[in-house]
Amino acid sequence: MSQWTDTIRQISGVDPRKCMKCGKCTATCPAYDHMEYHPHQFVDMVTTGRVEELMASKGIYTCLTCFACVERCPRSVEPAAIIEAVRLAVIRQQGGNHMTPDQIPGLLDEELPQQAITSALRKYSKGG
Amino acid sequence: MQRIGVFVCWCGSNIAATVDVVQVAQALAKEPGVVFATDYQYMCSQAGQDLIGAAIKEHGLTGVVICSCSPRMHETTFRKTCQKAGLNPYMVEIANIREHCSWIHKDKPTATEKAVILGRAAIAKVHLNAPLTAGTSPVTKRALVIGGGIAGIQTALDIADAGFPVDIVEKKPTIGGKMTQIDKTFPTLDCAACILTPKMVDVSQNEKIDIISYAQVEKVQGFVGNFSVTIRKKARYVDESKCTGCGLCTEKCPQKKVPNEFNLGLDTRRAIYIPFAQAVPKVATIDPDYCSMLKSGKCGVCAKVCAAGAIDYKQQDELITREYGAIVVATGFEPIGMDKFDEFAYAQSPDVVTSLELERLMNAAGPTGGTLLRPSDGTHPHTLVFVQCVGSRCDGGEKGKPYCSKICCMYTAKHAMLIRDKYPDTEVYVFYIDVRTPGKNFDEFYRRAVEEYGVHYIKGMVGKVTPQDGKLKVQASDLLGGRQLHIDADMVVLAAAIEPDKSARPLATMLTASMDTNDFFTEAHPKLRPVESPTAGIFLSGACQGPKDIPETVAQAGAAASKVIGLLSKDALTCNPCTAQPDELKCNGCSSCENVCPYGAISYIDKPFRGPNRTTLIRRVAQVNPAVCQGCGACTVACPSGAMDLQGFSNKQIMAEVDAICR
Amino acid sequence: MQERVIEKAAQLLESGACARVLGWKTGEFFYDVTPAVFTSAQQVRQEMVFSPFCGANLSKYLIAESRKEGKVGVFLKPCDSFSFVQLQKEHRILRENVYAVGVQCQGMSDIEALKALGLRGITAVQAEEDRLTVSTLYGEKTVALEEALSLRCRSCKSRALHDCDELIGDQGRDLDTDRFGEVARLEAMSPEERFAFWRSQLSKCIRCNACRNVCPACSCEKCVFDDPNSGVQNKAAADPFEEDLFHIIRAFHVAGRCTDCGECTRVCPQHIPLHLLNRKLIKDMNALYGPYQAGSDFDSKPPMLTFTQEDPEASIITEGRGIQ
Amino acid sequence: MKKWELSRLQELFEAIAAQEPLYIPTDVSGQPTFALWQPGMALTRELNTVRSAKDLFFPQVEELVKFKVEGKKIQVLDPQVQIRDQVVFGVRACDARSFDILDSVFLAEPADTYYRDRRAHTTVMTLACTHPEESCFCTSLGIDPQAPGGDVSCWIEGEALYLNANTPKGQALLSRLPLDEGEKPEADRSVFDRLPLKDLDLTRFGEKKLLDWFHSPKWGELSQSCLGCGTCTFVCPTCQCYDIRDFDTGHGVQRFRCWDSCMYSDFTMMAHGTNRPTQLERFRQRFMHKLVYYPADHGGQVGCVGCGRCLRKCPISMNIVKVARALGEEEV
Amino acid sequence: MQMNQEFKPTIVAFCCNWCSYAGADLSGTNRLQYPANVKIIRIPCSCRLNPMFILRAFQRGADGVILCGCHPGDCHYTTGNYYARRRMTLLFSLLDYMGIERQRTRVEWVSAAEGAKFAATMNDFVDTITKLGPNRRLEDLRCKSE
Repeated sequence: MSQWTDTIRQISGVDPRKCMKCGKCTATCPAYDHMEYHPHQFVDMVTTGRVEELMASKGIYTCLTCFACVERCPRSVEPAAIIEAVRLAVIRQQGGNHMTPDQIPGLLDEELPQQAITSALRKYSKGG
Repeated sequence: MQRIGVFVCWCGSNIAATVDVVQVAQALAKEPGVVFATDYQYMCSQAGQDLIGAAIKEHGLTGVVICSCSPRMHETTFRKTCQKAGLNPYMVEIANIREHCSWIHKDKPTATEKAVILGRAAIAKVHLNAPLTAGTSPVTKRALVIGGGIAGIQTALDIADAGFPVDIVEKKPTIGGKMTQIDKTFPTLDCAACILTPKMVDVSQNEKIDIISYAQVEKVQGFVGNFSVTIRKKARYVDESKCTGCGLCTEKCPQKKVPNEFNLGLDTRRAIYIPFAQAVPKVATIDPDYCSMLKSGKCGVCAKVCAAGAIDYKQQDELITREYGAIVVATGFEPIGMDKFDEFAYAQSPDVVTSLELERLMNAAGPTGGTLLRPSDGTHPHTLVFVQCVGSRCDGGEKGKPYCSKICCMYTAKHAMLIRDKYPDTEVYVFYIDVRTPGKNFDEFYRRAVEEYGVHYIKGMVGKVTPQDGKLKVQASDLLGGRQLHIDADMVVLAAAIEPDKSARPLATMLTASMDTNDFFTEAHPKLRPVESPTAGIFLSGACQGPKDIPETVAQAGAAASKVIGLLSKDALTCNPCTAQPDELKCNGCSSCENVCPYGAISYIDKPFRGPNRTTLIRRVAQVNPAVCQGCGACTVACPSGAMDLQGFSNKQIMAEVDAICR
Repeated sequence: MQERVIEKAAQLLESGACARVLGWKTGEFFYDVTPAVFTSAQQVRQEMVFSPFCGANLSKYLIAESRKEGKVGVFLKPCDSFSFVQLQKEHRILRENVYAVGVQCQGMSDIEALKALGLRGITAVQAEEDRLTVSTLYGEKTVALEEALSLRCRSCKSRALHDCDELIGDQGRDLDTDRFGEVARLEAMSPEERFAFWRSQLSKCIRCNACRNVCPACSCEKCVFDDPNSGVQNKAAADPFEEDLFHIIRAFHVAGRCTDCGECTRVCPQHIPLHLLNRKLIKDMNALYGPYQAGSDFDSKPPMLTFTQEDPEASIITEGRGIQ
Repeated sequence: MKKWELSRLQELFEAIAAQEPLYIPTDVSGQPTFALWQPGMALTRELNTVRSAKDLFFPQVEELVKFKVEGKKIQVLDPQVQIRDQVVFGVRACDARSFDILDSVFLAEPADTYYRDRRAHTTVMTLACTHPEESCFCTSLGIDPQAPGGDVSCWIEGEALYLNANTPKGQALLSRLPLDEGEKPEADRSVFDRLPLKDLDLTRFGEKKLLDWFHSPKWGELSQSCLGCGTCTFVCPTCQCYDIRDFDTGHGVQRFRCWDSCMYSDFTMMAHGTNRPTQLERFRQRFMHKLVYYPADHGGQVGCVGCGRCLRKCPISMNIVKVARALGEEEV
Repeated sequence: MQMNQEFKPTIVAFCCNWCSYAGADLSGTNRLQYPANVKIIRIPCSCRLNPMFILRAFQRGADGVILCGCHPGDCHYTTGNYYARRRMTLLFSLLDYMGIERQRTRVEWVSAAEGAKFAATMNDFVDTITKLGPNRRLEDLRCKSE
């Protein structure tokens, strides 16, 4: 079992073991064709402890977080929440701060709302 | 002082693994009044019971405490054991050291300490137990079956066969239930009507059976062996005794636009109608919601055409009160509503149907005369998609039912097979999560659908159905194939979960029969007493207790009937001796107890008492009918003087338990 | 009023309409009136009084008196008539053996109220119109009737006679006085303060049973506290717990049956405000289950002997805030 | 005679309490009662306490013996604590006289050791009455409220407290206190002559006519409205009946005695029932005891001290005075 | 604080035979843990619970008392729990009025199917009482073990 399994459960707040493997998430997913792993596979991989594999995949970023799977899942497993947790796990794995306050001035630009950068800092820094 | 024996059960390792049973027996041996204490591996086994019996005789025990599993499990067993050994069965108390101790605690010293305290409480109670003798009450030898589906029909027939009169109360105008709407039955594919309608006729012709159709139970009073039930027979505006069922009225009625519930609204009927040709009783019924005569006093066509003069627009609801010894609940099921499942476009497209609607579309007596046609345009469908588990096996709450509806896998296989058989040019896809086929010849049946009839079984689920250009765009997953499927279907069939009939909940309240959170009736014991409700005299038949297919329903119906026959064949019943008992010397006659008694078990008499100095005082005092009292104890608390006490759970006994626990 | 009451009593006995009449009897000092059973008109004319000190509620005596031979006459003030109805509702009084004469009342005086004014050594009281002339060992003083009013009469709930065969004076109406102000004041305290309040009050209790024995609702054939088989029998509070126990159980046993006649507080030798326990329950029942007045009618069901499916859960009671 | 400035009364209490526990009549939750003196605790302004001073020697509840139960073993424990010397101040003449009556019961052989110990270890400081209540009738029983007795008699006159020791125990106490010498001025006794009940005669219910009193038809009338509560008994300084009861503590039994009342229906309940089945018999018992039986056994001494508590506290204002008067009406 | 951590409250749970006792059985069957401080007394129906029993428990050393019965409407005896509800509501209010800690008493409806709810309720109640500390306001000192 991966060291990450519990982290994913903790972050997502869902229990992947509730999944009954019906595949309705995958059936409902609009981004299916662009994915390396599909919603039911996210769930299965977390359940079976193949989290590192999932974390290594660029596929996790193709989820649009449209929540169709969350809406339709008969068991309240919420694959979208799980994949978001995996993404956060990736950030944590990178260790240290992915972004530091001194980088902010360089990132500021006229078009981008300042708020977005502050949010990014919160999300991508460990201390936050 | 009682002479108490304590028997500590290991329950194999169930208790012994977390409770030091030897230490418990030793600790309890020191309690005042305990003259014998021992432990044994399985107290409920024959050897264990023999051990108890021998100890009663050898040590002259007057009370027995058994530290074991829940009293709900084996209280009766141990009472019988003691009775055999010559001890009054009510001198037994159980300390529940399994469910309430060993199974919920991990730390052995903690669990052992608690087991000792629970044992002590039981000992304290036994000290105050008094031998109780059960009284008897007579049995009314007539049964009531609520629900006239296949479950109710089978139960009624079996009870009537044994010679006891039975009434069937059916809320619809005809008996027959859901089975009348089914086309063929799995796994034999014989026609449902062909096997059901003869039974319906049997019922109607059986002298012992009285069908009270178009009626509902309104009030239930009394107790096992002595129920008094009030039934509201709704006005059908047709005199049942005169109507010949010729059907002329149903042809002449000008109101043609009434949705036909028998065909699930897929076609229409008249305001006066006979649900279907084989209806029992075959009597017309006027639907007051649509009849212009009843609504506005204009029309009267049916009365004019009825040669028998059976039409009676002035008919009123009739209240029938009858006495019964036993009541069988056979209220059955209904498919859940599909309004929560937008993704399947049930509301948007008439071509998305439930399986029961498909039954009607394939039935020769159905709206299409048995030819499978799309409801939207009446064309022949070429691609059909079946979706399993719609609303079943969900997380509960808003999503749907948490349980498996049990029958869908098999009827879907049946539908797929029948369609492929009759229309070989169709493609049939079945999306499943699991295919569950535990039953005789069930898996073989499913395999035939796949292997012989070429039904496409796909492990996966339909995520979305979109009506587009006369087609239904089905987006689904194929988990084993690792792909997302897009199918252009002509029809989509939803295997809707089934739930108990809506009338079950209020009925359960009237019957004081318990229900689970899904509104299925609870059985007295899930394994050992599956057709009895925990409320004595109430029996369960069919899907009201849980999802069942026809053979299971019939089997359970027969089992319920045999239980009823067993009850009705007795002339008298032994009453629960744990009833309320007033102490007349303390009774104020204030009627507080009478006010709270749910059974009307309390009455008052004026009774002479010896007063001070050789005087006689007439006082109003309470009397409890032990046959009617069920022993709830409401009166004991309502009584301000404490004159009312409950045998077996007396104030002193409960306080002794409290003392033992808190000390 | 006194003359009419005495005349009525004498007439009931003289005419043979009643074999006995329950009324009030004069004492040593005018204020120490004793309930009494009169059997002759002569005795009535000599000893009977109806003064501002006739607070005692006679209805409880009817439990025994109505079971004796012959009809018993009784004088009932409006508040007493609630107890009279309630006891009939509980089948304790045989109504057919009672001739009830209602007496209108403008509030009763209480010797304790006079003492609270600092008067000591009260040897006699003269009542005129709206004032009392109090003679004491240490001089004379005139007191307005209102100042001498007994505690319960200050929050009189009704001047209406709820059941009587005949009425002396005019029929009155239910009054809208604030009976629950003191309860609300206690409710507003912190739990610690309430605990301290009740401890200090109940620790005075000497378990004389005066509250219980005077209470028309506490008319059990055998009280649980006297019953060796009840498991709670006790004669004295051997521990502070037992001081609480007696009063909690008593309040609970009379819940929904207590007519708020106030006799318990009136008779308590230790001046424990026992009515505040009963009123709390009355206030709660009114708030939770709808207005109910025990003894106001013959048909309504007492709140503790009925229910609705919509009753609030016990969790509605929140700490220190009462019903939320 | 000793003297102490009234304004420094607290200092006197302090000086006594420094040596022995001191009890004084004070207001607790608004009601006068004897309580252990603590700094700042003032004397009640009421004439007398609700419960009488007998509570100090014969408390309402008193533990007698304890049984410790462990499994099937029972151990008997004697909980009788060593009584320490104590002082009670402010006992009125009536209550002081009641001690004589209680003594004649509790100290008669076999002596009640619990009572005896408390009596022996208590120094009683009485307090003369100057402002009686209308319900007082001690004078009619030969008690001088201005000569209250006890171990030390005290008077409050003007701005001073005067103290006089009557017994060696009293002398010992006074000698330990830094008191001044002083002579008490003559008090105004006129109020005692105005007492409405001063002429009450309770001494004429002698033994000779015991049965006549017993069978008097008045009892029925008098007891008719009695509620059967124990108020009169529990406020009475001379009532001395008690019940012995067991309390199961869960690990043993605590045997205690508590005041009982002959007005209660279960008083002296026996296996066959009660020998006083109605309130008439119970009511009669209480007053016969005070007025007839007790004097018969104690040389004419009436079992009442005229404190008037029952007159003030009876819920229905029935009391010994009304009884005596009613019985007197038909006297020969 | 340290005292509190060692404090093991005594909890008496009155359970109706038909729903809550069965619910407690179910939580046992499902091995759902709750502290051993909880001792269950079986009564036929929640309406059997006399307020006297609750006071008795406090007298004898209980720190918390909970009544569990069928959900309103589900009473095996049809109406018992409705009476119990009124009685307990008033009793709790009276106790609160007298300054007794409100959290020491509770009513919870637990069906025979709610083993998990039973265990969760008991865990929560024990937790509440542990935080609240020992019952001091309704104790009888004579019943304290030496």
